[in-house]
Amino acid sequence: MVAVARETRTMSMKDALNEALRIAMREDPNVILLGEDIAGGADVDHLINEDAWGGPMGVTKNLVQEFGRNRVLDTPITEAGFIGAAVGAAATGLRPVAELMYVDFFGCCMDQIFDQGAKLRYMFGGKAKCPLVIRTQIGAGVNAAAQHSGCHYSVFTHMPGIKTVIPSNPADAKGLLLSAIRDDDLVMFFENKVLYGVRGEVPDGDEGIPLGKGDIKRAGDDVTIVAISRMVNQSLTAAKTLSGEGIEVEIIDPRTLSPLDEDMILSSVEKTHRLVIVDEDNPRCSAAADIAAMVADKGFDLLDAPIKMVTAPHTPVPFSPPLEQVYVPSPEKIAETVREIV
Amino acid sequence: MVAVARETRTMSMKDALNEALRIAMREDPNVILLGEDIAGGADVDHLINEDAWGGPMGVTKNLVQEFGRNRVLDTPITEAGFIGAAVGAAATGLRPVAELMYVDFFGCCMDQIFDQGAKLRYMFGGKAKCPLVIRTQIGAGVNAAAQHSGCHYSVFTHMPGIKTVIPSNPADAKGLLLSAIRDDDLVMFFENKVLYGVRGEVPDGDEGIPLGKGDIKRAGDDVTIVAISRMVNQSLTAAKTLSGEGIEVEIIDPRTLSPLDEDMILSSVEKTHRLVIVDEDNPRCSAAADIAAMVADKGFDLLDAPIKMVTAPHTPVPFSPPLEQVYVPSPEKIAETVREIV
Amino acid sequence: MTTSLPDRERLLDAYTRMVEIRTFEDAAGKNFADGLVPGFVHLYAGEEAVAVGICSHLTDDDFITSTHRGHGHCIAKGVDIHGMVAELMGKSTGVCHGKGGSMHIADVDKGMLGANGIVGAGLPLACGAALTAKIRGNGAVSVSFFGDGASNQGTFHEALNLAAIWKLPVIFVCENNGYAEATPASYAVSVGDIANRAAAYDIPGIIVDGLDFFSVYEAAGAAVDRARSGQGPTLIEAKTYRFYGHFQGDTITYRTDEEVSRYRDRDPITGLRTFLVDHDLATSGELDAIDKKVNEALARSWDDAKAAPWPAVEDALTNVYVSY
Amino acid sequence: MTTSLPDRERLLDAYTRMVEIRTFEDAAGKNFADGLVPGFVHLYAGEEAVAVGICSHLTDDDFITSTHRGHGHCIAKGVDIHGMVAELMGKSTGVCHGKGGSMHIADVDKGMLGANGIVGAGLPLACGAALTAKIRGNGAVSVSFFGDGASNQGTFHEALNLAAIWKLPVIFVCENNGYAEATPASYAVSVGDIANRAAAYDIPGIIVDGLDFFSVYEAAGAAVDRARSGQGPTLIEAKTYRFYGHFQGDTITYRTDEEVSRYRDRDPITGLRTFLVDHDLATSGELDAIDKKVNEALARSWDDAKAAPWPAVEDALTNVYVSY
Ligand SMILES: Cc1ncc(C[n+]2csc(CCOP(=O)(O)OP(=O)(O)O)c2C)c(N)n1
Ligand SMILES: Cc1ncc(C[n+]2csc(CCOP(=O)(O)OP(=O)(O)O)c2C)c(N)n1
Ligand SMILES: [Mg+2]
Ligand SMILES: [Mg+2]
Repeated sequence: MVAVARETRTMSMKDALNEALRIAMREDPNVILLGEDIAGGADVDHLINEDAWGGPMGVTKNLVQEFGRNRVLDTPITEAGFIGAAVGAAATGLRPVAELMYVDFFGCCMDQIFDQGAKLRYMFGGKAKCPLVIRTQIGAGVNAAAQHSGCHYSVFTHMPGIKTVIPSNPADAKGLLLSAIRDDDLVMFFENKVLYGVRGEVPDGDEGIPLGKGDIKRAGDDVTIVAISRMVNQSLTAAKTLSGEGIEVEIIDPRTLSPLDEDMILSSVEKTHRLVIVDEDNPRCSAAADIAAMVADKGFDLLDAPIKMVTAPHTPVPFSPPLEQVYVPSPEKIAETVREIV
Repeated sequence: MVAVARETRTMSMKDALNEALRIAMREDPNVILLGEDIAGGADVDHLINEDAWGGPMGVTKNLVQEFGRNRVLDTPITEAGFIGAAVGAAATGLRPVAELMYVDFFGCCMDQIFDQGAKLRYMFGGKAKCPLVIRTQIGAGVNAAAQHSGCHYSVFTHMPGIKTVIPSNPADAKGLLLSAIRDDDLVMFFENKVLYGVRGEVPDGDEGIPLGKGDIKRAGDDVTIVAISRMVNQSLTAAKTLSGEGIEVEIIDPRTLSPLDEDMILSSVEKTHRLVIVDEDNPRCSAAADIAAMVADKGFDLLDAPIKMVTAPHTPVPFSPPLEQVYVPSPEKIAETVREIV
Repeated sequence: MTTSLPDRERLLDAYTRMVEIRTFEDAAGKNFADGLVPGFVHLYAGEEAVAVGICSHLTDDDFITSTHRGHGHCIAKGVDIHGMVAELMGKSTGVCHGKGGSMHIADVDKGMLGANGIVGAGLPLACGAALTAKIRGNGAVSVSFFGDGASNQGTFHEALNLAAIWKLPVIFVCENNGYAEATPASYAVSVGDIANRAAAYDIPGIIVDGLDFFSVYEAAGAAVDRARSGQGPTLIEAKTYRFYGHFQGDTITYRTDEEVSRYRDRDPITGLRTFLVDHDLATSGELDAIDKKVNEALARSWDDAKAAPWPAVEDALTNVYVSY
Repeated sequence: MTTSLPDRERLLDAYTRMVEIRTFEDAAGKNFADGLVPGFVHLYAGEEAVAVGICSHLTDDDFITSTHRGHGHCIAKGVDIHGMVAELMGKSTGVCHGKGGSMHIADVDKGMLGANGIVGAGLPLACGAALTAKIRGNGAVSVSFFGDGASNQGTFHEALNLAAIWKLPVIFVCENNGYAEATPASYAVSVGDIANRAAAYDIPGIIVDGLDFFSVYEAAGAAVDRARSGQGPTLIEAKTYRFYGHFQGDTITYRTDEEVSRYRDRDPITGLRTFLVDHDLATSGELDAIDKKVNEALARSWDDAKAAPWPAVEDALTNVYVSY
């Protein structure tokens, strides 16, 4: 790949996502948005061409102003209904981007996602496609309690026919969302609510980041850390402490879980011979376990130590601040775990 | 544990499950059944005290005759509605056994399962319980195609607050279902449709098999196979071939995935130093990966070879017989995989 | 509102389609019993007037969603019957190359978005197809077929509300055949006429005689016109009956013989045939010739499908994604 | 059917509860702004007459299910307010030991099956509680509170149909406050009066003035009687209004000031107060004394909660299962 210098601007992940949506909607009239209150104020006299909310987290802010209410569609609280409609629209030629406000609501619409959208191409013998992106919010950290703080990307990564994207910073969020929208398959796009406000350098322009390619967020020779979403930041913090102790970790951000950049992970383990996976999701049948299992098979001979996972516990997300604090993998726990295997 | 000789009878898994339901309903009036056509013929004049179907697979056959339509409740096609009602009934004192006809339909009611039933005890600070069993059908093998052949127990094993049970033979099915119904937590009970007709010796009486205890289905010193549900049978077949080649595998049937009998698996690997996991579910974030990851951490030093997984491919279940045939892990593929690591 | 009587050609076409469905289903049932058709089969025989009465108003640009009992909808919408037979058998020549089977027959080019193994799943999908039509302003409509049992699913409610508030060009066609598996609608559906549920969404709800082609045809015409002209969705309840059991193998203890023969006496194909002959639109001989032609073509399809190759085992791994 | 006017004691009790709710909510809003309450808070102020008008007919043996906007339901159903305040703050003394928070306050012993973070999830749960009552034949009823937005969820449809065919002793109370987040009901709900959706299940659908305690109380009495006597479910639509935004922090651009003040002028607490005074059931002074007492008790609760310990970090791992 040729590195091309591109102009960048500093912005939050929320704004980077908003920019990606705007670019995608400008380049293709088939791109539409739908979800609950993604504009807000539908049918309110003084808000005909203006949004009331622009999404509960503001990711879709101001888009109704440019693209109008025919392309930025507020929906009733009807997850199965509007996600199903998005699948039907995708199968008939549009490229919808639906917002599932929190991933925790997947239980209200999972059939339309995994049984309809994700399977139709296969069931129909390749004669259909479902170019649909479902953006959704994940993660603990704001005391949103047990029904608004889950991750659960493992559930979608498990399902054939779905691609899963988990950006960890504004630049990746923009590039990956652009690729997701241009992709012809069903993509679940997981936005960590704690990262919305985190700012970073974001390239101008409309270049996408390919799905299936990880990114080395920090190079190091001693231990490989595969970190997902917000856990990249937690791991970067841990890396500083560890570096002070003479331990240099390499931090891999897979960026997409399905497909997974197995080569990048295995190459790193080939160098470090040690692997820690950091995942905020619940541990059982998780993405962490998935990556561990992959390396325990394909990279077994490269390993000099047990594969360690730092994850949330096997519990729902507690509300109380000190409990939520111990629920989320901390830099301290990550550092401690790395120390165990060096 | 003291081994007590018990009388047994030969029966199919279907009949063993039916017997467990009957015993549980006799011993506790709070046990009720609900689901689609679990009796069948509700409101039909000539079927007031008789069932039309007794369940699509006949598991609940004849129960309405003994317990009446107040305890064997046919439901409309309303998975979220009746599973949710079962959660509400469980939280208020009943011990419902709900039938979700195929696990593939979980997308229609997952919120009520994982977000309500599974979380309420935790969210309410321990002041409630949800003694609910959801029986459901899994597995390929009868050309039921992409929406009636999945496994997906990994999705439920992932979720805190749920226990997952996956019996592989009639005796286990009976004993585990009895324990599941007597258990105070939400239990997902996965019945492999291909095993319904398989017969075996089933102990008389009402003894349960504890949840969380695996079972060694075949002893052997060379390789540990952890096999789930129908894969136990496939592995037993493979074991015969392998034994002829001088390879003695130990086959562990975990019987429940959450909780998982880690000790039994680790003890076996301590002896064999080799592990193969056989799982009919899709591979990503699967139970196979979960078990592999557990051993790659806690049993790393015991291992002499990569951990291998034999699973379905990352595809929906194809309809056509020759395609479905290659979809399901075969004894040949299991044997081949075992050979790779000895 | 009345729609004018279809012309002779369209009527003969409708008759042909209905005979095709019946012939297809009778053979599917027989061949299933003979072990030639793997998996499940849910037969549409008896309900032909509904699919054909509705689809007579549609073109390839219009979309339909269907159900587990989908063969009739597929044929009415113009999916290749030859390929359907092969699909039932799981052969590589099937419309889905054998990967879908009876419950997943589809042909998006023909506007057929799939039979569906999930009860109630088609209604939101049809809203989506209608949304595409609305956004493109191309005048296309979509139709969702579903059963009395499906009318109790949450997706029914969500889809009808969504279609109503967005004035989507969609027609919801409830095929009330009195039963969902072994459960009578009188037990599971809390309201006498499912059409009355339309009031909950402030849209028209129409009851038609699903055994009478003309009754369906007329109501469908009005609903399609309404949809095409931007006036929004309609719910049509077609009172119908399935001549066979829920699936092949069903012992059907929940219906009486009297009930079955009462409906069989009102066979929709016989009804249309009588009308055509009585109104001098066709002679018995002409109609017999159609029957014969359909029969022969289908017999050939079965023969071809039997002789056709299975899919290659590598095909199990393809078509999961467009790119991965 | 009319229910006789509640006696003085019950009316004063209702008044007290309504004041408790309002005082709780005003303080919750303020303390949220001050950073004392983590997470989300959705205030019930303005809707007090609904929760209290309904729950006045219930005992601890009856169950309710609630919503994200659940404080009012909890208080009306008798959940310990002191413990609720601590729960909002996430303290160990909270009714859920700090593990649930505002959106998950529950007390099964009080018949309170939980606030709920999932819109529409409570309706099936209430059917389940009603099923327990029906099977035990103990005469208990259950009530599900939900919003106008929730009335578009599939669970609404499934639960009402299920309750209707099983004649469950359940009352579905739709709190139509005109908005779901920033989306007006006039846009998202396809029918003018949500009560009319009852016809789709052949059950009574009643509209009440949700700002008037007596309007709610009377309809609830009839519905509860109906349920207790085995006649099945009722849908009550209470037209109400939330005085605050959707959640604390909402900029509320979607409502006009005129609209807000129109409703604030009809404050349900003022309404009940005026009635009590006008009918010589209480003096202003007596009511002021109640207000003061409630205020002081709540102020103490906040002080206590501030001083209370956090849960021990080990508690994060308990209460997932009864046994594991
Ligand atoms: C979500 C879901 N629940 C249950 C089933 C099992 N099932 C298949 S067909 C059927 C009955 C459908 O009844 P109806 O909608 O009236 O259609 P009909 O079969 O009468 O055409 C049921 C319960 C399913 N396929 N999907
Ligand atoms: C299944 C689900 N979808 C969306 C949300 C986000 N959400 C929380 S409250 C709310 C609005 C609810 O409106 P309504 O039912 O009218 O109740 P109100 O807030 O007006 O009391 C929404 C969309 C949710 N919590 N759960
Ligand atoms: Mg039916
Ligand atoms: Mg509202």
